[in-house]
Amino acid sequence: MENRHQALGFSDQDVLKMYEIMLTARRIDERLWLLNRAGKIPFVVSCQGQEAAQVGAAFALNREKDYVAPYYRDFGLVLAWGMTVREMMLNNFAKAEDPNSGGRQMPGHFGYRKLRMLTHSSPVTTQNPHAVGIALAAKLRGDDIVSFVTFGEGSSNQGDFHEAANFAGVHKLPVIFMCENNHYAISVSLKQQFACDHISDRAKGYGMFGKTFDGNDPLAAYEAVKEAADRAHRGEGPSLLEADCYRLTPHTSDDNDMTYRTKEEVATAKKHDGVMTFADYLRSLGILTEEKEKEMEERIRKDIDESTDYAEKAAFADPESVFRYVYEEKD
Amino acid sequence: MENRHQALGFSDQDVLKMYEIMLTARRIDERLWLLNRAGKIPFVVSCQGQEAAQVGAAFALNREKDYVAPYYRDFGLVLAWGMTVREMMLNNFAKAEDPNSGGRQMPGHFGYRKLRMLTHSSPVTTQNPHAVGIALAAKLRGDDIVSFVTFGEGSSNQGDFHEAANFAGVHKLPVIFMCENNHYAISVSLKQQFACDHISDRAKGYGMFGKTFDGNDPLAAYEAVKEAADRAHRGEGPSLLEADCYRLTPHTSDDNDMTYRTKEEVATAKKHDGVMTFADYLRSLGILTEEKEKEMEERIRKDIDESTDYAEKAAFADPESVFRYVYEEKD
Amino acid sequence: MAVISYIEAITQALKEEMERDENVFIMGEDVGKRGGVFQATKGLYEEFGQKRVIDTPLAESAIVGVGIGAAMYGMRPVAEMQFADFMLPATNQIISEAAKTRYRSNNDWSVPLTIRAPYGGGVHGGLYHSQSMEAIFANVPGLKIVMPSTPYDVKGLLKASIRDPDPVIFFEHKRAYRLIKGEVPDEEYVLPIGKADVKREGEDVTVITYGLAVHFALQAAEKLAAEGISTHVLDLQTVYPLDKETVIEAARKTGKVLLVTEDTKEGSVISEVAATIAENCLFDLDAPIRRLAAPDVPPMPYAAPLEKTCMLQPDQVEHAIRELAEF
Amino acid sequence: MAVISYIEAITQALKEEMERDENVFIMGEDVGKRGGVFQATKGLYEEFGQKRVIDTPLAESAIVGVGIGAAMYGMRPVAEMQFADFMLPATNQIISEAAKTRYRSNNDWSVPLTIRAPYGGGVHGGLYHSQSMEAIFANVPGLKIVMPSTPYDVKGLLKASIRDPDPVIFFEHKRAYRLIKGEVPDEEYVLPIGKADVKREGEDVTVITYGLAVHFALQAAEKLAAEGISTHVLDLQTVYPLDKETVIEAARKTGKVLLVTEDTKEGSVISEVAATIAENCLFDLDAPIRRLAAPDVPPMPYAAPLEKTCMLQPDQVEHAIRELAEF
Ligand SMILES: Cc1ncc(C[n+]2csc(CCOP(=O)(O)OP(=O)(O)O)c2C)c(N)n1
Ligand SMILES: Cc1ncc(C[n+]2csc(CCOP(=O)(O)OP(=O)(O)O)c2C)c(N)n1
Ligand SMILES: [Mg+2]
Ligand SMILES: [Mg+2]
Repeated sequence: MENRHQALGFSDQDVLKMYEIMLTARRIDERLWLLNRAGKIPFVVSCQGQEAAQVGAAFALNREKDYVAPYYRDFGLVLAWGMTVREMMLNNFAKAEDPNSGGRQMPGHFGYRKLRMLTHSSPVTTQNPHAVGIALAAKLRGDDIVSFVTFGEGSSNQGDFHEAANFAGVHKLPVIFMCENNHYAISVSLKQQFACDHISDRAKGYGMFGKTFDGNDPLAAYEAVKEAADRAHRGEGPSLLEADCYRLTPHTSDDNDMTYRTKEEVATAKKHDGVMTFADYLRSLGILTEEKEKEMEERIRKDIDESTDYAEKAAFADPESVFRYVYEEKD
Repeated sequence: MENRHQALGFSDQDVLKMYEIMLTARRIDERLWLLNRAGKIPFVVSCQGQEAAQVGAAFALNREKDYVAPYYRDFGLVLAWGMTVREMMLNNFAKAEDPNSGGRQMPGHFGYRKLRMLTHSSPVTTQNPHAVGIALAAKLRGDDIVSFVTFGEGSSNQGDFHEAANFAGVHKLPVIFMCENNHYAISVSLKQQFACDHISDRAKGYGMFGKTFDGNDPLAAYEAVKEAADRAHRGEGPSLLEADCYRLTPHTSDDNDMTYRTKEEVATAKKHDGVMTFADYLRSLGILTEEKEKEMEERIRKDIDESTDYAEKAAFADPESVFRYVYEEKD
Repeated sequence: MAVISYIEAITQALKEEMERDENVFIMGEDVGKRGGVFQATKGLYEEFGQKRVIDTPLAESAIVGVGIGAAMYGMRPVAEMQFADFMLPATNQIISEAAKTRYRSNNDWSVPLTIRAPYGGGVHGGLYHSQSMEAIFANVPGLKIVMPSTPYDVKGLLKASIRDPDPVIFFEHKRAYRLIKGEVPDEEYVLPIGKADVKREGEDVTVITYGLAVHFALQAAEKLAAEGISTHVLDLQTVYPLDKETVIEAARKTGKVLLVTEDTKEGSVISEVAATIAENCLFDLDAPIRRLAAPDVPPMPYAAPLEKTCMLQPDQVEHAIRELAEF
Repeated sequence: MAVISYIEAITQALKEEMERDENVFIMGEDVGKRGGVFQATKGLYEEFGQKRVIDTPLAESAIVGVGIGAAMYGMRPVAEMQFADFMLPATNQIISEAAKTRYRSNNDWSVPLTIRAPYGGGVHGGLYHSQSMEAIFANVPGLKIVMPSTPYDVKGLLKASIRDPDPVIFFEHKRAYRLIKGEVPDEEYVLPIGKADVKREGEDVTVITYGLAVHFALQAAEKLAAEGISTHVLDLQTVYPLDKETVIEAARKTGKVLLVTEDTKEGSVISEVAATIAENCLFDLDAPIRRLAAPDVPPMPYAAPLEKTCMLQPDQVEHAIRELAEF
């Protein structure tokens, strides 16, 4: 295969790191399903099939300065953004130390102020106007940052998407809307969700830049998000990007996807799985050697093992704590 | 001038009728301002500058079968659709006999079941999903009708527009969305409302047909709506049309538009006023003779005079009637 | 009489109404092939096809708004909100449109729309899959809000809602879906909207509540009967507009009133019940009106021990009845 | 002390807070050049420029949602809803997002956002420019709802709202805008959110109300004083969460309580006030709690005689106090 990352300014080290984060997201996800089947955690929501887009995107942003509003599948994004495996596990076990919500919210509802990561809720799409508000505030203050927000293609049909995109367009705000189109909104297939060819076709209606890219390719994600970020920094306003992915798992651990799609369809999609194809790419260039791969897998497994252990043993929040933080408390 | 209406299948009689409705709308509107200045009615909302698009559109639809969901400026549309001048005046005087709401709603909040005209409320854009629901129901029943809905360009930035358009696109429903872009949402100018070139640019994002036309030209409106209606009847789904107009009056009688736009701007727009330019067209072709024009003006004035008189003298609804029709009442 | 679950009662009601009236159709997220995320519409897509069981885009305001339009055309849409929490994007369509259409058109247009929505906690649903949403809508003339407690009531009231000429919000307790079972007649029946139902006659203490808490009250009453405390249990069934007469009568009967809701306390529908009693039969009371509700914090955290602190517990009801009896 | 109108108090509060803190900015429909459709933001665009007085697209959910994001960044946005009736498209952002952000993030993020909204009837606004919207939000932990009655309170409480670290809905009575005038100190002051205020001391009857009705109560009290009836008037000011202590104290003081709201009766915020009293000081009452409110029909028709039937009238308040006094 041709080396594509060099032209993008990435060293071999960089892309290995990129891959490692994708793989970590995948391995965490796989572990969560095991823990769920073993009755240790009641609920899983997955990232599988979307890691490439998430991690590629993160690498195109300034992870020391920019703001992110991730959605519940963004394991790859939040890991790249600085959340630790231990924190991910604390989140999934809903323990007091979970930095996202201390066990108050369901898993995958990310939020971490230290990392400039907005707090996410369950009603979909509400994060879009928030990300626009971040960009507006930054512009008012004169801060040169980008506000990055993700959401599913189903969610792009909510009014809040439209209103947020339009607002960002009018004020030419440095926002990047990245739709992770995984072909399903729970059981609802693309044809029943929208009639346009691409979600990015909507960009024109907001006077913004739009682009659809291969969501299985982290380098394509990087390129698209980089272009959007550069535009944002140049004052050229928001972008609407669409990562074409596929949801490899059921919607959540409560779902049975075989009621609405076939094994064959999923099997076909798996052939394009970004974690696998990116590994192939790295192998073919001799960057991911067998040894390195083994090392990496081991490092990840160890981290997940220890983190799981830690999270499982960690304490739940004190039941009396439910009365706290409805409003600000002056200690 | 070239005869443009013949090619569209219109007789001279037809276009005279078209003009008469436009003129009636205009003359009613002018009368309302006088009544308001005289302290006889507390509130006016105007159609001035949008009559051409409204009446041209109505002529492209089946006024015996199709459904309309008009908005508050649609004097031309509702008159073409069968509302009488007397009913318009009863509406503006808010009298018991007003078929729209019996004086319960503000003027311009149209609705008349006999005419298949949906009831309109004040929160903008809510009529869009209703029109889609009409089309969905008709499709389920196998009725070959078109559902026609109008709204301002400001309103096209509400979530309900997006959700309704998307729903119509997915189900390929016979809905025509006609945005009457009059360049202002109260005081907010186009630049502060959206960043796209045309509201019809949004059509692509819903997989539907889109077109912007000269809203001062009733024949252009006719053509666009006819094309959309034909598509709808052929099962080709919804359309998003945009009438490029200009709001010639302040937003309402409560507004002072000189706080946010100039006399010069309004004066320039008046040069393209559809009522005037269409009259010129008809005159230049010898269709609107001086005599006919005089006759027409007189007929209209008489109707408005009598209707005003009638409406002014008509009774308000019984105060006790406010308790009625919260829910269905058996007999 | 067959014994069925709360959710089976929903499915049966939908099926029977769809068979009875071809104007009835279902729309919502995942209601088709998936049969709904809770399986309330299970089998209906197969029986009635995709024209009458419509999977919609993820857009609640459109689901309700399109439903309103279809209802205006003469259909009888049943719109499913996947979780009651997710009705909020549709608030404007519900309050500004559905509720006011008849009134504003002076009886010209009407909206016979049913909005089904699973509500309630205790299912590890966290902040956005556990809420009670009724209070938000229970001050909007033009709406009716039905919240049944048993499979029998569910079936009869859902059928009534679908046949109702005006918009009805039909809240289903999601924890009751599989937990609560009960007898349902084989023959067709419909129950009246707007009526509270005495679920148990008693002399010492009156409990007024609705939804899952009715069962908590009945269990407590059973237990307390052994101690010689006789409990009267009134199930509101329709929480808006309230069946004031029956409420007043139930309060008068014992003079000691316990009001129970799973919702947070301040501004809940039991506040209205309390106000109605305080206004109409204050001097018949032998004890202050007592309200039992969730704490005034956003309901409810996900982690099990936190959820438990926020979710109404059966022993709280028992305890409160006993206290009132001893007052 | 200068005498200013209710709406001038709003403009002054906004101006002073914008001068004091550069993080404060205004966003809404027509707030810029137009100065707001009621002129509440008059002159601010000219003084602070278009960066701090932002005309937004016609999209309430975005106005609130973008405001939330800006607040999270550390700004102090003041979002104007053109009419309270038009808040409904933003309900999801208000209830799911603004109200729950601090709680769901375990105190990590917060939303210091002020939402201003003109409410109330009697202005020939018809069904959608007259409503009282507080009850819809007055059961949502995480929100504070302020509804002041006088220019003094408006100014002090709006400044407090802008400085508050959590979201505040600030309802302004649109009929009070130019009707109500009052003294306001020259020096800067801020009033506490969450406190009810005794507007008149009295011994015979307690009136608890808020907004424009406070003035109706005060006028009635003045008149009735001549008849020897002494009226205690409590202005809630913050209708959620309620200042329970002060409410209970005021009820106890006279033992006869009249609750007044302009909102429709069933499910209004005075229902919660009644419930609180019935729960806490039932035996201190010498008369049933009396509620005076608008009829339970969609408020309120446009035609003058119809509007009048629905709008709370001062003489109704007077009449109700007299009846209670004579009870
Ligand atoms: C407003 C709202 N309605 C319904 C739901 C229930 N729900 C959760 S996820 C989901 C599907 C989301 O689809 P999409 O946006 O494509 O994201 P994906 O899960 O496919 O990544 C639905 C309907 C919700 N969370 N919020
Ligand atoms: C949801 C909502 N928000 C605000 C308003 C107040 N309002 C009435 S008309 C209007 C401007 C509408 O602009 P546009 O849609 O362009 O229609 P136009 O009046 O220009 O014809 C506004 C903001 C409203 N009616 N509804
Ligand atoms: Mg998806
Ligand atoms: Mg306009």
